Amino acid sequence: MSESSAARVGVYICHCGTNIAGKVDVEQVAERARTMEGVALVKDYKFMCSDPGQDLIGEDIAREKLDRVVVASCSPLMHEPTFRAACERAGLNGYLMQMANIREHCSWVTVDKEAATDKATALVAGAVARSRHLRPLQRRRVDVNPATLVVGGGVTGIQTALDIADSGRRVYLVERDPTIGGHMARFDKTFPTLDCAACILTPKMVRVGQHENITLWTWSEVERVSGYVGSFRVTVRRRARYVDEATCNGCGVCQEKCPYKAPSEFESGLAKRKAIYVPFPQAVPKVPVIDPAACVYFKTGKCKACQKLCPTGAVDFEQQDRLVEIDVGNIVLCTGFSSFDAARLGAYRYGELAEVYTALEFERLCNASGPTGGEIRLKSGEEPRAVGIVHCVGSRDRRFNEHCSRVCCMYALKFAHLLKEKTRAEVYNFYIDMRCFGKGYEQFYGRLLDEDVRFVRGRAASVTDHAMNEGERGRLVIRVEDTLVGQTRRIPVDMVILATGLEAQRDADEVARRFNINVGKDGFFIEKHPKLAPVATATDGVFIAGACQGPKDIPDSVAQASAAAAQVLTTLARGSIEVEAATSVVDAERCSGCRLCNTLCPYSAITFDAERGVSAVNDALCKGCGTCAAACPSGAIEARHFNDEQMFAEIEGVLHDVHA
Amino acid sequence: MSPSYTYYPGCSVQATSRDYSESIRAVAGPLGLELVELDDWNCCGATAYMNVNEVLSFCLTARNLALAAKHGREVCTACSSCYQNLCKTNRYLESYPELREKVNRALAEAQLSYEGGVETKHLLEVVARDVGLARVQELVRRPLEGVRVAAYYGCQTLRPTGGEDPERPTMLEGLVGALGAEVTSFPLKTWCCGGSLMGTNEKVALRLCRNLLACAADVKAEVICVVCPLCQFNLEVYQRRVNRAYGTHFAVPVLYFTQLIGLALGLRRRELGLQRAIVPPAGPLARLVGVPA
Amino acid sequence: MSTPEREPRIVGFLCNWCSYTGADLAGTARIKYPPNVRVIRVMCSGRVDPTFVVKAFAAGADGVLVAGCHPGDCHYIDGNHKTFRRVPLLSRFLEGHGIDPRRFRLAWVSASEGDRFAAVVKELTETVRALGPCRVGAEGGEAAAEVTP
Amino acid sequence: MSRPRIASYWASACGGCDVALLDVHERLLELAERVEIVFWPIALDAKYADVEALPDGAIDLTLLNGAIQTSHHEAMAHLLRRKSKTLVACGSCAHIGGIPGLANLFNREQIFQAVYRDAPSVDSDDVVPLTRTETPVGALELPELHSTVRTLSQVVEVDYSLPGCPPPAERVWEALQAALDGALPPRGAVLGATDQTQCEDCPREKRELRVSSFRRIATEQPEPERCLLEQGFLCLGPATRGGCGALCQRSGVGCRGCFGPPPGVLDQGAKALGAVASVLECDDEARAAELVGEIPDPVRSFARFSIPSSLLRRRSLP
Repeated sequence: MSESSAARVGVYICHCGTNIAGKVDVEQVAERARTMEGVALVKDYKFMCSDPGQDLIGEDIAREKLDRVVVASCSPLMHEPTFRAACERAGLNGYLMQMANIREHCSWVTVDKEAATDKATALVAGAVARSRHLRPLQRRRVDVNPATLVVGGGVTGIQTALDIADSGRRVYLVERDPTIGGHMARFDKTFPTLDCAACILTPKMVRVGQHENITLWTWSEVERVSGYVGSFRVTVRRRARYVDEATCNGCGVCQEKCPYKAPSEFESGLAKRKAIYVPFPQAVPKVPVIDPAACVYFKTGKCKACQKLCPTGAVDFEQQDRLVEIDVGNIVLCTGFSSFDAARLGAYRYGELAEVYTALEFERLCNASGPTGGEIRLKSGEEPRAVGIVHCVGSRDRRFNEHCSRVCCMYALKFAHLLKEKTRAEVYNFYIDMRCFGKGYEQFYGRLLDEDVRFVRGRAASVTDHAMNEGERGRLVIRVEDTLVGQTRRIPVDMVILATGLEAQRDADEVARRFNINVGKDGFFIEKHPKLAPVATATDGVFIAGACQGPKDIPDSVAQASAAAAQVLTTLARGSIEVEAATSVVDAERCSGCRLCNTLCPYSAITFDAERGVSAVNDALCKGCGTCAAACPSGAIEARHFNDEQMFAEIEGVLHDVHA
Repeated sequence: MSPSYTYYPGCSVQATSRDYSESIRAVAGPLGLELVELDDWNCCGATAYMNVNEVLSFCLTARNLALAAKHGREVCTACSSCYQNLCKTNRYLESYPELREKVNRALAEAQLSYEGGVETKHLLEVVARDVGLARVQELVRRPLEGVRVAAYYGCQTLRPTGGEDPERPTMLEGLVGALGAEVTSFPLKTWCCGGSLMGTNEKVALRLCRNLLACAADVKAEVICVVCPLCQFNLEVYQRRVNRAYGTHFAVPVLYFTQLIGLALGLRRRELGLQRAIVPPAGPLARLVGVPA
Repeated sequence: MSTPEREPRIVGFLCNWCSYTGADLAGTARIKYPPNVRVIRVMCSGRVDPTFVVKAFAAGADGVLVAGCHPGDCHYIDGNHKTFRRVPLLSRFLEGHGIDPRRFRLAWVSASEGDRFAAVVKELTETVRALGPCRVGAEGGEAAAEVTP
Repeated sequence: MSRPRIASYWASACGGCDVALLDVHERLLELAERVEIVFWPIALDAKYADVEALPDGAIDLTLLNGAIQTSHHEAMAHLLRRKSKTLVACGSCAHIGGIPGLANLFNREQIFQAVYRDAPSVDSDDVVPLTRTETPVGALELPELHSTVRTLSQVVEVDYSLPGCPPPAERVWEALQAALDGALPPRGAVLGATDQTQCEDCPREKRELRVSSFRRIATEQPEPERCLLEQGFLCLGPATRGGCGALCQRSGVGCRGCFGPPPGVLDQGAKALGAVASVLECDDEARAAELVGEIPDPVRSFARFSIPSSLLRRRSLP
């Protein structure tokens, strides 16, 4: 075809020091490349990616009138952007540059020098042949809807929402619980500074509630997401609260008068709440919700006490779920974690032995606003004489989660400190390793050592109420191999706190599917790049922050929250973003409307125009996978930058030596 | 049709624990189990030999497995040591080709070879899983009502495990329950009885047995139900010595689960080798056993 | 096992996100494997039109490898599902054309499976070498020698 | 001035193409008046020698149908090429190989074996055709059967092709008209066909193209209005050039692909296969293999007419 016959290809072969040249005979590859069709010039150079290397390309494009460039060096995943930029600086469209990966795929993996040289030649031949059929492409920009959806109202979601809202942009914050605050709202103190969680969190919660740019929807969940970066359409299910948020003034009479109780989720079941309830006093919004499972009216059709006594007539038993549609440009997932179910780990007898607590339960137990008013007491009402804190419960354990939950060591220390502060109890920590990596964490550990908390190095084997001597009678016994002393010990205590680990949310898979992002083996969301793109995801415009990406403490979660907010704001600042240029396109002339492609597109980017009887690709939705082009039986769909011509040319290219 | 297994008795069951052997034979029929004894089997070396010379010990068990392989049936044993050695040998020969090769060189001397793949089960698993608790319940003619039973697994049945949670197994409780008995909690159910330590370091072994007996007494168990000849031997035969050493007065009968099954199925005490018991049963159990007053 | 007069040539279609990256990893980890596979990058294994595979054989390949993300991990949600729907039919199509299906291999290689990629290449290369050169168009019988252009 | 000369000849063919020409019915008389038919074995008597006698380029238009399977076909192709100003590959066989092209799944030996030895109706003891046989009355010669069937354009340069098995009579007539009126498109064009696929002309309604299992026309009745492929009946329509007006689909049979691939498609079989497999209703690898197992013979199902013109051209035999 025309542009291929016209093509003047410049081939650049990189030595990459000795990385390539050490195994591949670069000169010989160059020699052979000179004989390839369309090749105008061939050069080899020490480091193509260096500035002089890039300039070399630039100069030749100008001087030698090159209209195609082939760079044989490392993986395109490494330097494609570099060399595209180099070409564009010289006025050659970046998509007219083709790389041949003769390092990762050749010099580094091949033993024999000659074989490596031949393989490199073949790869270059493929690249040259392909390059002659390349066509210039323009990266397109799409406008970004200034509104942002933040999913999850824990500390991460709160921080994200505030950062974005403070910049004057609209934020929709969707939380599935009746209030925002998440896990942090349930904590007592925070390590290592020991400032009280509520004191630092509630002001932020209040700001969210009052912020002019934040639309807060609690007791709500995202049901559907369609669209693409810049313009997502999101359907939110606003579950029936049976209380009208607009009219309720949060006086609380309803929950005072409600005669029925159920275990309080917020208090980890250590206390009860009413059937109509606000999870905790500082909840935002301070609008109660009725739990139909506990409400007698929903069971028997009688009572309605709350409705009768509500001064503003906000209680509405007829309320139904509502589906609300919103348009946003970006989405940030801050869906957090769920804590390990200690009952799964039989040896510690959680749920059987009354004095075995999970971390979250203990948080409430020593919280001034908790069920005991912050007094650490056994169920008997007595003060514990000794307390054992068992680390790594459900973490660093092949049977459950291999990962380290990163926060347990530190909150265990916090617990130990609080116990020392509030009781006269002897406190034992049973640990595998102490991991105090954060700022000021190691110092906090040191401080606890001085508060003579006992540290026993060894994973606790079991907790039992079986006494083997008088000293153990009526108490809990923790069996452990003390690896420092080198013997097994039985340590009698009165209370056991299980440092339960952090797990991915139970419905993480489902959520990931809904937002079209990926989930790792450990169940947490996968970031775009573990180091260089920690809050982005495989789907443009969808970001993740906080513990939904992996166990994190508050400082890290908040840092990620701001990072995600910044990412969103950069797109908003420009108002538009670049999207994939190598998309598929339907040639209406050749499309016969067989509609075979319609069901294939994973992004529903292909629609059928019944009028003209042809299918068409929505550029903005298309991610350029090319599946449709592979399937199109009439050859009417072209996968730009990977079209049939280019593919066939490359196939023949890499097999250049067949008829040689 | 009755499920059929290649039955590997092991030495202890044959010798020191004839009552176990007898009760197994007695209940197999009624349970609809066909236990075909492995022809020309040899001692597995038990726990002791494994610690003296692993490779040779693997050879011993591998020989039994090689013989069993010919019959293509699952292998079933009632002795926890044997069970552990069978499982361990299978696991190791699978995981370490060089070991497999070594062992096979030895087997070749006897025109045998073993490449793995023979399923091995403890009789407890066979009864509780393959026969099934429901079926057992149907067969019960004389429920062990009112008998407080401590279900004791010992250590070797559970590691390696036949799918049971080694930290809180439930199979035996389930079975004993199905027989109509009252299952006590038994916190030490997975603790070691000392095993062959009794021969080498009696002091320690006695302490371990004391723990178990004390625990049984604590939970007011009228009988300890065991699944291993050695456990039974240590706990019952040495009970008097424990009492002497610690000034205790334990008198807990220690019966095999097969004996309890037999009782529940209505078999007579001699059929179940109960006449050999050293610590005589008392209370409701005595009535069931029908001890001559 | 026939001794080939030349090294087998294999064309490998690798998806950009998993398999190509996996192959890169094999490189960074300096895992050595046979040089016979010549890699062609596609964005998704779903882009691999059966025509490409047929074309590769027609153009003289002795074997063809298609590698993509493990089902469930596709960067494009389920592009690779189209791949595993096409491949079994294509193998039979090739077999019908006298091309031994062992010459055509679909493999799932994730971005973290450099070692796996190397293993797959090694295995396929050995298989294809054992099968000898793929002589597309050979008429067999007395005419076995002549190959139609 | 003298009337334009036309010829029609058949190579490896069934005769259907010639019949298609006859099917223009009484218009044939009109044709006979306008042109001089110099060579048309099926209709009038003429000898090869007569053709050889003609000066090169003496024939204005030759419709050659049938695939090239013997030395004789090849010789005639060259002869007619030489004698004709315009040579048209007429019908699927000349165009893309057609049904005779299925012979490419075997070689000469296998075909002889099947036809002259294994066929139950054969009683000649082990006699296969020889190119030369000595007899008392002299030597008998037979053309040599090639192991590989070729399309006309693989043997000589072809000016146009007129696809179809056979080409619909109307299309043939239109082509003749165009030729006589000097209204033929540029060389290399495909006559009597569109640049779209069958679906363009297919009246059947398409809702959502997903195939959950394959059904066979022999055992099941398709819904009259709905896309056949959607119903699980194999139809090559989506991968086949239009022009016949979707005749088969209209009569309730899946398109078999006789019009060949649409422009830009290199391999009709591979393309059709890829398309159909892509829309299988199944997200389980093992299940996918099962599902495609329901297609008894992928090669004959997807490349029935196009093997000689396909990328692989034939079954390779050791």
